[in-house]
Amino acid sequence: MSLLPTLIKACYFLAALLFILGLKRMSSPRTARGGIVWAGVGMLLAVLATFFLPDMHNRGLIVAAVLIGVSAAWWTGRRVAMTAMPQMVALYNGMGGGAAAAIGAVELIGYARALALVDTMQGAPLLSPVELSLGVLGALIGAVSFSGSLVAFAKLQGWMDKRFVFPGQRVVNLLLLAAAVVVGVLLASGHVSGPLVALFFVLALLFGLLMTLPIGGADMPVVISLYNAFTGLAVSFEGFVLGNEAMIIAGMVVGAAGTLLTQLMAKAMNRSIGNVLFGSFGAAGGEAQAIGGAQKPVEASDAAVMMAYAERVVIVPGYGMAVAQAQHKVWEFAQLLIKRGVKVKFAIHPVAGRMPGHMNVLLAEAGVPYDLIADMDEINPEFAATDVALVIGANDVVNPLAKTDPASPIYGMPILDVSAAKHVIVIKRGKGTGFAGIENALFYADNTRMLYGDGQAAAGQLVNELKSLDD
Amino acid sequence: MSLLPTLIKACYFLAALLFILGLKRMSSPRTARGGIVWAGVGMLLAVLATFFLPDMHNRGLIVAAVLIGVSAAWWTGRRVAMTAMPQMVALYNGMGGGAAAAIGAVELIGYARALALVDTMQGAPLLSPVELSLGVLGALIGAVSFSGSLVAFAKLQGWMDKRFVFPGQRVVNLLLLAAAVVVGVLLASGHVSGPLVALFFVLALLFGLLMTLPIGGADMPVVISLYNAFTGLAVSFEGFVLGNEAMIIAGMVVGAAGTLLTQLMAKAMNRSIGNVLFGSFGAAGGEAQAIGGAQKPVEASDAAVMMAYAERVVIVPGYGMAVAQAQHKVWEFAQLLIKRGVKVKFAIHPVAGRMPGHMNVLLAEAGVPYDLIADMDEINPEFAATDVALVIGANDVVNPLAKTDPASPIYGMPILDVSAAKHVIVIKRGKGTGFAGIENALFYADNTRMLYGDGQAAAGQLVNELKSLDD
Amino acid sequence: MIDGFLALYIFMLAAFCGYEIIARVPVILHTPLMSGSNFIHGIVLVGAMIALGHAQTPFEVTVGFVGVLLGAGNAAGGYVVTERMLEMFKSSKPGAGKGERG
Amino acid sequence: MIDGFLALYIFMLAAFCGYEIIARVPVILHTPLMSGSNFIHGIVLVGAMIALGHAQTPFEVTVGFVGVLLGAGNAAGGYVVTERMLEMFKSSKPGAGKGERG
Ligand SMILES: NC(=O)c1ccc[n+]([C@@H]2O[C@H](COP(=O)([O-])OP(=O)(O)OC[C@H]3O[C@@H](n4cnc5c(N)ncnc54)[C@H](OP(=O)(O)O)[C@@H]3O)[C@@H](O)[C@H]2O)c1
Ligand SMILES: NC(=O)c1ccc[n+]([C@@H]2O[C@H](COP(=O)([O-])OP(=O)(O)OC[C@H]3O[C@@H](n4cnc5c(N)ncnc54)[C@H](OP(=O)(O)O)[C@@H]3O)[C@@H](O)[C@H]2O)c1
Repeated sequence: MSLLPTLIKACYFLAALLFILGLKRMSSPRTARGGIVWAGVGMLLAVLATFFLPDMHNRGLIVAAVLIGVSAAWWTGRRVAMTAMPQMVALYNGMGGGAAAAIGAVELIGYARALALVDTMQGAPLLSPVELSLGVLGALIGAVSFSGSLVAFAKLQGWMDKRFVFPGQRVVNLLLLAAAVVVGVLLASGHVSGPLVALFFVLALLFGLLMTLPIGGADMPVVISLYNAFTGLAVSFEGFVLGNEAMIIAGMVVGAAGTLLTQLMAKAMNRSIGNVLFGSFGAAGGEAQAIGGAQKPVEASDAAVMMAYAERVVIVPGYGMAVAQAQHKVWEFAQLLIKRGVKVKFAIHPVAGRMPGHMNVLLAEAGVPYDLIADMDEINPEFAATDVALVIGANDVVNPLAKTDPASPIYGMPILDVSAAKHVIVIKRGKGTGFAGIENALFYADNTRMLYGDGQAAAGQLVNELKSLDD
Repeated sequence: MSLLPTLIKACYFLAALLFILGLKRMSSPRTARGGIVWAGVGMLLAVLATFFLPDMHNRGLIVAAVLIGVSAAWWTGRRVAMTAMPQMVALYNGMGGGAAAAIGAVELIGYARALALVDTMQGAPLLSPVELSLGVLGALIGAVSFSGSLVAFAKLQGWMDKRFVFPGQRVVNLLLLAAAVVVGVLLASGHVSGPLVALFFVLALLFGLLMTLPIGGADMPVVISLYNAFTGLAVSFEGFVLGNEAMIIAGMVVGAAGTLLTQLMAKAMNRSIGNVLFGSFGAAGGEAQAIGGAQKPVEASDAAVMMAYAERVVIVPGYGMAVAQAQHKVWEFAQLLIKRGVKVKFAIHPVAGRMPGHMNVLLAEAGVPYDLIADMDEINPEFAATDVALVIGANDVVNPLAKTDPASPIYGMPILDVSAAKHVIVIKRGKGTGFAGIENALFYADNTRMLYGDGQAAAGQLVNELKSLDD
Repeated sequence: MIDGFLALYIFMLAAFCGYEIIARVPVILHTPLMSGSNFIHGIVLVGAMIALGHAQTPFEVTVGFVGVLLGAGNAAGGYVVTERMLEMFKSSKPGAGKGERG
Repeated sequence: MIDGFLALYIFMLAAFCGYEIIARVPVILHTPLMSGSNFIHGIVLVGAMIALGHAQTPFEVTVGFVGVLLGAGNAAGGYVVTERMLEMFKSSKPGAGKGERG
């Protein structure tokens, strides 16, 4: 082996190593930042090495495309709001799937061209049967991930609000998939021609589109995570076709990681992945349990006093905090309490908000140190010793019906046990229901008081009341 | 690819997969038993497949050697006492290292023969430089693991009681290693000849021997775990030479796992691996802290009554329980207590006994269900609510000096907090010290009573006293 | 070209690595982790570069160009977004984690 | 023959797998785990069989024979001992773990 190819191979190896080490570091908040930097260095190495591969043409075009792609993504990525993260992830993921599909397309077109050339001449075709099959499979998965992710992006961005449903939809989708698979098998068995390749991609893209359209907007994070795993697999398979181990490994690692993440997410919502993809959530469900009593409102001033003189306060944020962008005000309020000697903790349910870890990212943005944040298993035993639980914009994740009402769509989902606290204060705008669209028995409990209002406004009132207490 | 080679390769792949899945299952007591069976199936597949490899000679000899080796090991493995497990592991591990070294030897001798044949003829030698180097490295590591493990076996078996020390030992060992490495580099650079190969193995074996001789018997588990990792690496490297992926993967997995286990063990003893290998434990150390007061003995009858009427009893076993083979009597006693309504738990320190998990294996042998067994982090906060802590044959792992006396050799080792219990009863034969050879302040504490006697005898007395209470 | 069985071994091992590593990540980091793993499959950029580098007809070049564009977007966007999120995670104990970071 | 870089990839991935899997094992299982991993490197038996199968001179055959003998001892002994130990671990809740075992 001469020097340059060895160096290039070493770069790829180092990249794969750095990816794995980086992912490992991402598993603790203390080392996570370093982890992404390590992985970034790996990516840089791999990309630089690729420029120096022998036999590369179109170098100018490559540089141009890289520069355009990187700067556009960098620019949007830097300025997008934290709340828009889910759709950005969907967008970038779709791009990755599209790139994998493009690689597959180039390989297939090249194969068709080579086939036409050799024609009657004997001689092995460019790709082995295994390579051809994996290439086709990767292209299929990549294309589905591409169009599916773009739909997810559009939905989360608010460009496509409604669920798109029509009778017989599932049958149509199934037929589309079957057609794509049949064409794929034809291609993989060596019958590669321009029109067939085109048909293949049209079918795959259409399937991704139609499969994602009927899924409700709030289920999108699960779907995005699934497509993330898809793209990983597609990249891995195309890496095999190109003989590039770094791609094989990185792609497969993401494929496995994404699959696991998707499962964890679905499990935390107490649903199956199949139910997310094909079920119509909340549409069915038996008679809801009737809830007696009335909601008891409270003034911001009284609520502030209750917490100012409490010993322990636990703050439970939910999707409403994200909508109201209230995290900064909430942290300001918490800091005032802490200054008064109150022990404050934040309690986060695994599926609070609209993507896993959603609340953690928002609180981190506001500057809440992560050691003040407790997860469900940690905090649930502590509610009994808590004076005030302040629920802000959360609903389903604190709904006791999940424990008591087998007919409810969230039955069986573990919840934050706020009702065990001495007092509960709930901030929300009115009598709106949460994601699952059901009533919440907590709001009618004896020890619960409702503080109606927009999350940010209410938190601001609490801050002001607390400040006036100090004057 | 024709059918047979593909089938053989598939068997190897399946074996590697089953090894990894098996190891994964071994990480929980509920699935562990299944895990070893899975790994066993993998091994069977791999061995059977190897018989059908093309170009294999000496098949009769192979079958004979396999049958002899398997039946001898099976026979000894089935009848050896549970207490002898550490040395058996050492023995089998040494055999693996020896086998890896033998593979290396055959390859090297074959290489020398081929070299003599080609001589002036050009033509590539049998092995590439990378293969040759890794083959030599594997042989070195394997040979060291072989002789080292045999010494460890002999020590634990009691055949070699004394530490073998002489002045300048470290220098001699270092010179031996250096010589082995130099010869190894010569071999790896292609200067392979019969005498040099012989010299290489003599040096390597001698180094393993001399390096292990000065290490104290009780440090052996750490050393065995280290040699276990060594053998894994040796197997992995020889697997590369033979082009066998199952060996590469299985060996490397064990290499990494063994390294981690060794570190965990050393950490639990609050020592470094270097200190275990080269330090003379307990030899140094400053002035020991003087302990005031006297040990207060107790009668078995009084001790039995105390525990019979207690609400919570925690039993802390140590090396003495293993020596006395008292686990059966102890469990009998615990069962009698449980029948009387006493809440009984067993508390296990990570390095109680002479190998990690030693006590767990013994208690499991006696039939103690693993959910009655708590580890250190779990049980330490509970001692304050414990009426009686019954220490049986443990010493260092309950020595409060580890917390208070910076001069003590075990300073900094986390301990079981038994002195927080209302009463402490300690069963031991007399005033003997533990592994670290130091006094124990616990035995002089106000709430401690000493029940002198052999562990098994004392536990038997307690059982009898308890039974007579019921009559 | 990589031998099929070798690829199978690499697939298997990589899948185990990914699974085991992610299985330990606390929920608090799931969002950045999703975008972090999203970044890592941005390595597809390398593949797209190779594809474009070997493209011959204008059509192949066009498809390859789009592939590189998309791949670059995946890699760069994934990185920026992940880094921005992780940057925000802080401990209240100043200096905590210095040891583990070293 | 396996290409050096491919081997490097497999070494690295296998090492990560081993490390990650073991990092989760509770102390209670450390002794059986030590002997279990001891069993797994018993795969050296396969290598010794190949070496003996290709040995040509009587000396090589002898060394190969010893290798197979030792390797077989490692594999069989490691298995028996580990299985005996693990067999003893029982829960007080009858039927516990049935689910996970299935
Ligand atoms: N995290 C994930 O990965 C994920 C993914 C998909 C789905 N989900 C689902 O999403 C749900 C999350 O539960 P959650 O408790 O966080 O949220 P939720 O159940 O959706 O409830 C949000 C609550 O916030 C209130 N709200 C809305 N805007 C507000 C504002 N501007 N100010 C104050 N309050 C406002 C709403 O009541 P008003 O209208 O009365 O104000 C609503 O009751 C779960 O059912 C989960 O399964 C989660
Ligand atoms: N677990 C591991 O992996 C490992 C490995 C290497 C070293 N070590 C070290 O080993 C030590 C383990 O601590 P440990 O508390 O379990 O044991 P220990 O400190 O070695 O103490 C054992 C005690 O048992 C008593 N004893 C001996 N034979 C007895 C018998 N037949 N009946 C009743 N008592 C008997 C002895 O006192 P009498 O003579 O008065 O009876 C002695 O005090 C630690 O220092 C640890 O670092 C552990």
